[in-house]
Amino acid sequence: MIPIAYPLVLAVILFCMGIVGFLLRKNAIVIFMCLELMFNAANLVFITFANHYQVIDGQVFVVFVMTVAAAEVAVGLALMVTIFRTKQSIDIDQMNSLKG
Amino acid sequence: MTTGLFVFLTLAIIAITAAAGLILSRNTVYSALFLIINFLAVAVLYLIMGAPFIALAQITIYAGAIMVLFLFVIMLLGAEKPKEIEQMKWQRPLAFVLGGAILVEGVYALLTRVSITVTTNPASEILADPKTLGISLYTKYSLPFEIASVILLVAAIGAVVLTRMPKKDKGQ
Amino acid sequence: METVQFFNLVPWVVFLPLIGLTVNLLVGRKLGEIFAGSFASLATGLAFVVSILLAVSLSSHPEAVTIPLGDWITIGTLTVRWAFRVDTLSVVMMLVVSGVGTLIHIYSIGYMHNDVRHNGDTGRYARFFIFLNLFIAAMMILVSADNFLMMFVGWEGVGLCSYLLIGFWFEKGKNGTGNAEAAKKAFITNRIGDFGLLIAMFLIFVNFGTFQFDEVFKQAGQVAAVKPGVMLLITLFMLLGVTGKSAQLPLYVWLPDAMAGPTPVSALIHAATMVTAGVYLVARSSIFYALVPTAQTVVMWVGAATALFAATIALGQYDIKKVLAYSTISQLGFMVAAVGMGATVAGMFHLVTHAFFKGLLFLAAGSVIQGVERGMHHANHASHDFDPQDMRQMGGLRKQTPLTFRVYLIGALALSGIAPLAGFFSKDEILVSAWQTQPAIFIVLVLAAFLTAFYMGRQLTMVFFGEPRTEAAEKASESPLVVTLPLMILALLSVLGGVLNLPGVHTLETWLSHTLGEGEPGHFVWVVAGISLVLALIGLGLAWMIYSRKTDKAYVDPLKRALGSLFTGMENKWWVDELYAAIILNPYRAFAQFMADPVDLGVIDRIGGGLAAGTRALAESIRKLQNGYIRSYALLMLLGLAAIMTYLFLR
Amino acid sequence: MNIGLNPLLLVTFFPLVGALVVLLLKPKWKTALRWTALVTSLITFGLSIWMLTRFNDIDPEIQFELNLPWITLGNNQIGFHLGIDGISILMVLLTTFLMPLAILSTWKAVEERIKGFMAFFLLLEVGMLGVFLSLDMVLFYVFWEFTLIPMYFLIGLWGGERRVYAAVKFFLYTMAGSVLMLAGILWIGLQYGSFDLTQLSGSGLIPAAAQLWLFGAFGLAFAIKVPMFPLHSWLPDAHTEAPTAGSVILAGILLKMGAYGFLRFNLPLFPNATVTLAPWMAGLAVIGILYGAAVAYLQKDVKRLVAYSSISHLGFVVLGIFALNLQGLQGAILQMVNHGLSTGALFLIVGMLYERRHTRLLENFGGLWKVVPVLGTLALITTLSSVGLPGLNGFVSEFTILLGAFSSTVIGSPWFAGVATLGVILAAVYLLFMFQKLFLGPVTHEENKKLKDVSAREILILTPILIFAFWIGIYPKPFFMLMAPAVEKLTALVQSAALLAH
Amino acid sequence: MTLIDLYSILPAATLIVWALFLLLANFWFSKRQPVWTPILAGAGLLASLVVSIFFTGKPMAGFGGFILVDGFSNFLTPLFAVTGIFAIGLAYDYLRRMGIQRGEYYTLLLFSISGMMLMASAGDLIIVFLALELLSIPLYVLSGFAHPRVDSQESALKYFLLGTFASGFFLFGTSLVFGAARTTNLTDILAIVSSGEADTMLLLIGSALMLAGFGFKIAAVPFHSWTPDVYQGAPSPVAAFMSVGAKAAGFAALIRVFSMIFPSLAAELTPIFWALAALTMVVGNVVAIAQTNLKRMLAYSSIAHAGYLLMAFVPFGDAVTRSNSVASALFYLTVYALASLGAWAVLIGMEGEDNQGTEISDLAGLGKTSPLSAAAMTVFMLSFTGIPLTLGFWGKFYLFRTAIEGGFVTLAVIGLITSLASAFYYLRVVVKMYFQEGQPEFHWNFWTSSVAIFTALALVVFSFMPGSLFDLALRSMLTGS
Repeated sequence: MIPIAYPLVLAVILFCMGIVGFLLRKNAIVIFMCLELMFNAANLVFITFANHYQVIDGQVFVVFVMTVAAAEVAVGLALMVTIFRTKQSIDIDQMNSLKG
Repeated sequence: MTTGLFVFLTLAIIAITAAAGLILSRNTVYSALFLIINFLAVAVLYLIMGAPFIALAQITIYAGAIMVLFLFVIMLLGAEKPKEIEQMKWQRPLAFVLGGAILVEGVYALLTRVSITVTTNPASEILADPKTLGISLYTKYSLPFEIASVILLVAAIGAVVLTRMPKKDKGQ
Repeated sequence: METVQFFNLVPWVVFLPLIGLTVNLLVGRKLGEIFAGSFASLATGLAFVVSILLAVSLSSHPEAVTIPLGDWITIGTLTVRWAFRVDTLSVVMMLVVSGVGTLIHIYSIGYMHNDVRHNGDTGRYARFFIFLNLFIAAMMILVSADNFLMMFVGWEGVGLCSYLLIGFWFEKGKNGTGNAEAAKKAFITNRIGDFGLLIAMFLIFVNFGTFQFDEVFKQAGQVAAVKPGVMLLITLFMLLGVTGKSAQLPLYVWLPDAMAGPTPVSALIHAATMVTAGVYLVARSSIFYALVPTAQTVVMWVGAATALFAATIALGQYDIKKVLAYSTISQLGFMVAAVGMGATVAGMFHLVTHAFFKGLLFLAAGSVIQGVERGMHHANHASHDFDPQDMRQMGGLRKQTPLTFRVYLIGALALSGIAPLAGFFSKDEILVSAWQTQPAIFIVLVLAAFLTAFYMGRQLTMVFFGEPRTEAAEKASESPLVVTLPLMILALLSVLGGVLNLPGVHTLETWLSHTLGEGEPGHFVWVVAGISLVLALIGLGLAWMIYSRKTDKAYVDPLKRALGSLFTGMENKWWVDELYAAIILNPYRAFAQFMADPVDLGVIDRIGGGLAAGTRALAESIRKLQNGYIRSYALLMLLGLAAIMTYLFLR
Repeated sequence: MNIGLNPLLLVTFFPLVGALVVLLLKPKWKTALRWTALVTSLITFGLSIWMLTRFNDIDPEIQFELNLPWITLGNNQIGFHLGIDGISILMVLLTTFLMPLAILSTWKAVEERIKGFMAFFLLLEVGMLGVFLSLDMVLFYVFWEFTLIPMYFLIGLWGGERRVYAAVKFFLYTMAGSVLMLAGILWIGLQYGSFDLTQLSGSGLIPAAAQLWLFGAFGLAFAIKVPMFPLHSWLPDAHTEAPTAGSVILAGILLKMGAYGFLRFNLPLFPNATVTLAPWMAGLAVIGILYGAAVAYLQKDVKRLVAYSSISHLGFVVLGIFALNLQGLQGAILQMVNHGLSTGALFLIVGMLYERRHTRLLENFGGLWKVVPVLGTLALITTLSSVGLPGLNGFVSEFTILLGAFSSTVIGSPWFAGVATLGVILAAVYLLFMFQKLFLGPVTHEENKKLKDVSAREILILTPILIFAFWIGIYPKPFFMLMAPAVEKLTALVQSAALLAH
Repeated sequence: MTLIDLYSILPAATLIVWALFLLLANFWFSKRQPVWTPILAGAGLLASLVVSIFFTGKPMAGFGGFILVDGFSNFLTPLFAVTGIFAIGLAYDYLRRMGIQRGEYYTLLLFSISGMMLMASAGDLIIVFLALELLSIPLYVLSGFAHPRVDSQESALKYFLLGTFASGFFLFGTSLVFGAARTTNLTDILAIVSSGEADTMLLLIGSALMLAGFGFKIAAVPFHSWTPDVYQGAPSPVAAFMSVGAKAAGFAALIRVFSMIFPSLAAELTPIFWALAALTMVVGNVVAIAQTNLKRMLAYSSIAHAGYLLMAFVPFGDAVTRSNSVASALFYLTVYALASLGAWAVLIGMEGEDNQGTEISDLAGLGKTSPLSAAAMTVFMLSFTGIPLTLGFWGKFYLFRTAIEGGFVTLAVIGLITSLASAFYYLRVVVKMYFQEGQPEFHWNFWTSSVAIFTALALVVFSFMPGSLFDLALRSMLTGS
């Protein structure tokens, strides 16, 4: 069996990679994927602690997270499609007309 | 090094490499594929930690359905590759510094606070059984379940609203 | 009390002029000139009658009487009453003020009739009498006060009247604002003096707990013993007030300019009465001064220096009134020197006689000026910038204005100290005191007396002797009776004034001793009398010799050749005005400007604006963070998170 | 207690009734609007006189007290607590007295949006009266801040060229002061469980250390309002740009709120701090006196000149207050009244000139006494009253203030008063300068030759003020008597509390 | 599911059911009488309001502690319902004028509000998370509702990406808290945390992450940067709704969650909240000064007010101040909601096609052309500033009182000084409306104007008697505190 700290550390690494990816990339879809990575990292923590405490709640939480993630993907991708229609691009750096 | 640890490390390396690939890949489709790999690796970890149902859900819903949706949209939009030229000179270094800071702090906290000697439990019958999960979803978690369903509905409506083409007579 | 006492009438010395001014204020313009003038004169005349009644009452009951009218200010320990003090000193002042005042009122009836026509605004006739009555009232408040604060009210009140009357023709004078400027100068200079008086009063209140004359003077010895420094301060600050009001060095500068007022004003306010208030104040406070020898020294030196200094300037003046003005300053210097030496009675004596002859001189000068003005009107080619007050444009007027000449001569002789006219006796008393106690002062004063005789001789010669130097002078004419009658009365008083305190008789001395305490009566010292008389005669004669032969039209003063640059200094009043402008006026103006613009608008006003601008700049720079890039925003969020976590770790 | 007949309630809120009536009238009924406002303010004045007749002037305590529970917040009761004593009654009378005159002065000057003007004006009166009558700190603060709004609009809508700048500046400066006061109020309320002034005044509850910063918090608000040097820079702009009636009220009453605040709050609540800081406050006051006088001189705009003169005059008030003796305090209160009268009248006169010539620059005038003799005379008297000539109101108060300050043990040095006395000279310098530039000398401008002299209405406006100017100058005793018991109580309170702490 | 369970979610459930019904009804009405959709939506909210007032009065816990009905939620639920009603009032005319009149708008709005209601009574982190998403997802969509319009799209994208980013933080934080406390139930967390069994470090990091998530929702600096852009780009009624509803909900959750964690970690968390509050007040108010667009100004103003609200929560760690802390936050929130909705109402009246008329300078002359709107706007600005005789004063009064009561005098002073700075830009609006000439085009609409006038009246009238509102807020006690 592995020390529970390990998956947690992995989760933190993935989380941080998600964050850094969000900050580095300009492609909206890739950014969105980075967000999924962050969610995934959280899920890993839930599962790890569910295992550690031997309670089901952690797993249930993950189920809901996945559901929500799916919902967000639906909305997010729809948004990107409509944006692509207008701007012919999903480069988020081009979406900076509102500022100040 | 126990087998479990070896497996874990292998999976961890796969997951991290895949994540790195996701971030670094110039091609959006590759990014999506890297993410799927990452999801799969994590799914195996779930399995190890006694959450087979979640692992399966991860594979089917996440790696399967959601990522297919992603790929679908990527294809729809023509797998565009925006030029990744950084206009903001502070963005990258700061992103690494801050991301690194959080990483270091998080790892440090976990390693000092969560004892290394505490290990994961072997898959227990109760937790591993999808039935338990199902029952708790429908009893204790009935309200969140309902809310989640509403969220999905809302997302569906939202997607429709967002993608529906504007009416032709809008200008009048 | 066996005889009838009139003390209760004392408020009327104030109220009568007030009634007079109220009537004129309300209906003066409708009444017509004669009635307005007469009514004002009547008001003052009645005040004079009241003063006489008071004097009569005092003669049988010489102790001071206080007639309270009401409370004025009552705060805690501060109690100030509206009250009138009738004592021999105040009644002397009342008599002078209302007596000379009445005569000048009468004179003004005629004088102002011409003046308002000459200046082209007959509407101001009544206004003149309003101001004049107001002045009498204020002066009466000053002299009849029973405490310092009340006196201060009158003190400032007469200052106001002076301001109003100097600026009576406020649209005339140099550049059209000359008169207004002169008025302002008078008021502000006086205020500087008042500042001193105020501080003196504060010190008095702090140390004596009251403003009441009786109580203050009762405690004076005691306080002087305990706090000699305080007493010195009180007396010196008071002196500042005196120098302002009585036109002493260094604050005399307003008085010559004050000649911008109509001539009766110069006579009444700026020669006979108001300017003597300072002398009165020192006389009133003689107990203080007696206790502080240092202050006494300062006072008498101020007086003596002023006497000599002003006399030198008088030598170089061409304006008939300016000569008299500097002469007034000089004579006031005599009085101040006298009271400074402790010769209070001598000072008061000179004050009274001076009121007679200087009033007379001014009024006569007014008569001369109007005579010349009339001549100017009759002249064929009267130039526009003709100045009817310029002695260089006169000459030989003794023929055109014989009556005026005669009274002027009397006045001038009295002023010069020719026996047995009033001036001789009063000035002699001062000189005697100086002779006996302060030789240095004596020399200065004698010198001043000599110069007095000289410039009066100069003036007489320039105005009345020789041949007319202009057409206007040639065609000048005598004034009407209403103008000359007061002149004659004053001339009579100038002749007989000496009787008041004849050597050996000491009427005034005895009279005042009830208020000022018993002093050593002044002796008649033949040597002094001789010196002063001789010097006066020499002065007059010298002046006549130098000036009588001067007849050319382009007048250059003969002394100029003799004295050279010294005379230029006299002519230019030793540039004192310019000096003050350079060291006080202009610096203050520059300071005010500096405060207004660089400091107030530039610094203080910008504090608020600067804060606003700073905030705005901060806003703009923070706003730059809001660059519209999603990733930047995310970075900012991460920054926040990292900061929080780092804090948690480092804590 | 019969609330309905409480004079304070009637006086304070009667103008509100008028304001409501004004709001109901149509904007085009100009005459009706004017008369409604005038009559309202006159009735308010009448009510305040009626209150005065019932006022017991030998009682140092609060009278006609009205204490209704208003708001409960935790352990804090915020009461609708009104009351009047010898200090505030003069302020109330000054307010109700000046209001009708100010309204009357707008007869010709305000032609546009009369409805709004009158409504704001009457609301302003409610606010000001509330400030003077409140005995609850929160209620006070509410009224205090509320007065900003109508004044802000009065300046901003009916003001001169730079009205917007002036209005905003006025608002922000005043608010800058009062925010810290709010902190102070809240702190006191929390610490001592009460916002009630009558409970806190002189209670000695507040420790000396806390008093210092509380004094600062309250003092800043009041010092800006007064305004004390160097916090005055809102005043010249606000005064200059405000419409005539606004300037009158601003100078006449609003500034008094600051000085009143010192009297009502800083002295009784923080006596130790007051005593400690008195020399500093006096020092600032003296600087203000001289500074205001220096800056006023050479101003080109009459209103600015008068505005700076206010700084100087109010410096006397502050000096008197912090002399902390009877003479100083009573003089200060009387000086508040006098400044209201004199400066109010000066602004009215400037307004009259402005109505005739539409300029306020000194260089455009000159020699007017000849053209408009009656106005000239009235202006002269007003100027002299401002100069502080004995026999007129200004002298009495300035003299007593200086006397008080001179002998004040709290200030500790006669130098303050001595230097302040120089202000007497400087006042003559700038005011006579002003009078000369306006009224003396020759008439240099063609337009000035045919100016009309004062109308009956204008005489009606100025006469009451001048009557009071003479009255106070000649017989100030009734005014001193009115305030004496309250001031004596206040002085005793401050001194005993300060002694207790030593 | 027991009856109590049902009662506990009745207002939210009513809304969800009504929204589903409306979704169907809309197919019917959208073509024929589109006006009925908003009216029905309003009716639904009204029903929910009635329900929230009458049926859930007593404190209770539903669904095994998932839902907490207490004074806190009883205060907020009606507030959300009312906000919704106003939001609908603002929307109808606007959508019609902009040509984006679609019935889904109202459905989504109702869903979002139901999410807010659930948020206010959430008793478990999972409910918090789900409610957060339920309220957010409709808002993402609504931001992009005018979607061919580029700024609307940009707004939606920014809101969506950053919102999800924040959700990620929140979720990770939740997982760590779960790891520390073994449960996600708030009441249990409280018990475990106070017993000291939980790992403090994990808990703290988890809290920090959750705070970042909430910080985003309430627009606290430095998690605020989306606000101005999104408010500007989104359709104005949506922005209005977000500025009130989303913020309130965010606060509700923040208070709920931190009321459990905070007391035992007060020493660690108080300085963080202190700094956040101060920073938010300063940045919000300062940057607002530089704004020329009214929408952006209101956005920054909303950021600034988030700072004030945070200030109320800073002294929560002090047991004595706790009840005031929550009450003053709620009170302030209500006041802010009224003024904000009103201000947006006036702005919506001003707005023309393509964001025309939303510059502050466009307001010039409104005082003359539309005196009532201008007067109402003045009230809102004064209330934002905190000038007496508007409810805004009492809001600040209570707020600063709480801060001072908790001993945070410096923070209160910062708040006071920044509110002085705020006067600067709020006054500018008044200046434009009254003191400058112009001919602004004001689109008068009964519903929009009613919102403005009603809120303005409420702000003024209640300022005379804030006592009852204080009481109401004070009674809004949280379960467990």
